Amino acid sequence: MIGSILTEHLIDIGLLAFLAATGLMMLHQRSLFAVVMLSGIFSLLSAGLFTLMDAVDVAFTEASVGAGISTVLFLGTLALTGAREKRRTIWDLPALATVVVFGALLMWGTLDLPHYGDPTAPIHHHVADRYIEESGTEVGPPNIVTSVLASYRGFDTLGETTVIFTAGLSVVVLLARRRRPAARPPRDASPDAGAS
Amino acid sequence: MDLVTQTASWLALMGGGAFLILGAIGVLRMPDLYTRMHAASLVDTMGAGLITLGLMIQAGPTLVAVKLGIIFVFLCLTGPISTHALAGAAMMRGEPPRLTHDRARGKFPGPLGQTSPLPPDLLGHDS
Amino acid sequence: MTKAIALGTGLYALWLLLSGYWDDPLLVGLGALSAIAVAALAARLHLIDDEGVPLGRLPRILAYLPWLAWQVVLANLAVARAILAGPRAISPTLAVVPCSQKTDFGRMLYANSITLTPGTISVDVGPDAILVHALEAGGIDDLEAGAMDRRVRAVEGP
Amino acid sequence: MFIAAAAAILVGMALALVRAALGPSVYDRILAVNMMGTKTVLLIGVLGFLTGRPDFLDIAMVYALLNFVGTLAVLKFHAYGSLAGPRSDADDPPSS
Repeated sequence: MIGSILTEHLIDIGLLAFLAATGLMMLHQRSLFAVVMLSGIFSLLSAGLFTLMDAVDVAFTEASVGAGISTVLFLGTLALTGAREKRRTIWDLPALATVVVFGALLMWGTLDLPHYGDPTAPIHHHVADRYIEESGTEVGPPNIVTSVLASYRGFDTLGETTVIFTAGLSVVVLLARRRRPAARPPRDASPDAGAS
Repeated sequence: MDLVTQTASWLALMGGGAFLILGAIGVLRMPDLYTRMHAASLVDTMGAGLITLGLMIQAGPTLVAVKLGIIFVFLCLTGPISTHALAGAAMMRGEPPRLTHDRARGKFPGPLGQTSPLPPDLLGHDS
Repeated sequence: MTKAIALGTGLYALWLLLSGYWDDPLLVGLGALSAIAVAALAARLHLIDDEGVPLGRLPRILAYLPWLAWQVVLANLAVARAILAGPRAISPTLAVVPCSQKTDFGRMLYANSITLTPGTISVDVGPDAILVHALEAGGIDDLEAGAMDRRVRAVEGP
Repeated sequence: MFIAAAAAILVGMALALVRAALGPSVYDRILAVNMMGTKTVLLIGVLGFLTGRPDFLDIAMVYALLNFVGTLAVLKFHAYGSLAGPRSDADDPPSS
């Protein structure tokens, strides 16, 4: 048991290291197309992390939104704008300082959070007990997550599904073939847009 | 879980891991995009196949094993299509392969006909 | 009609396997309903033809798959050897390989079989030939020998 | 046993990341992302067994399909300069 917890930590650390490496690569890249590719990797890795934390539903959302729809949306944006980042070499020191200070504050804030998986954490005693004990009689379905999503948090879920539906619609709109008359013959292969 | 199935699943998982790493090494080591794609297909076929096989042996005759099988079938159906699309797109947008034997020179565009999206001068430059 | 029923049955079997609900009549019924709905929609969209539901070829496809799997294993070992031997040992080759299939389905199956086998990638597919990139020249020789072509032709049927 | 398999997948992921970083062309990066996707599918499967919750496989399945759709969308974009298929209109392609 201890061994398996240890390996989970090791895999966590590995995935987090990959995440950090991917983030640094994204900063370093000038080709925005490559950045979109790397952000796909980023969300693949973070979904792996969510799975490790037993947050299967979050991993599911990350899989469909992060790796699927947002990649497509980014690509649609690239199609409308440019695929290269403007070269900027100026170091904006106040901005850097702000980011570092706020990052440090946020990390300091996490020290007060209950430990991951702590059974005495407040979040596990606010409404969770009632969900676990009563949802079977109050709502019905044997799966507690279903009762929470579809009944206790029904309005929230309605909003969520609306957002996801809109996202799906926008993908359809983006992928749909534009019906325009051919104004001129298709151009020849233009130079590679992203080779860096 | 007796010794035989444990050994079999252990062998399958280890073999799958070995092919995964080999494929990844090949993707790092090979000289150009197309040869790297050959290496990457090791991961998609043997790597994924052996690992799902090992997990299926662990799961026994349950729905979990069926799901693993379905995942493998998905990978086998989609893998070649993305590989083919990647190779076609790379050729079309002018990244010529490095070849030692170009047996398509002169024959192309011929048999493939007008349906081909590839520009006819593509095979003129190999390095 | 037979094909629509086959599609619906196949979808329902997939639903049962993926959901794992066997005993609740409501859920099982809803699953059946959605399978029927999808099959009906597919029929209305004219998606049910020889390509979408290759029902008549299914036994021959199933008979072809073990052979293909064995070829994939052999090709894996060859490519693994090439990776270990290093980039100097390979001989990347591009060639136009003739294919004898008559239908789109047959060409699709042949091209995908070529790509699924490590060491060969079908880059472009024409009416009677396939542009293949191979890691080693021997891969092209094997394809030109025609064993896979003949087998796919047999799967295609008369 | 699962630990060794997970470790192998992680090593493969690291190597694929190196390829994504090196490039050099966009297609190499797409290849790396595609490989990463296959490995994530396998990793989620192995993790399910490692933590004793094989119902994670549903996510692995969604991933296997999404990876495919994503790769095709990316290639379509890169081949045609848009997601709308072969271009027949007067828009400009993304600047090179």
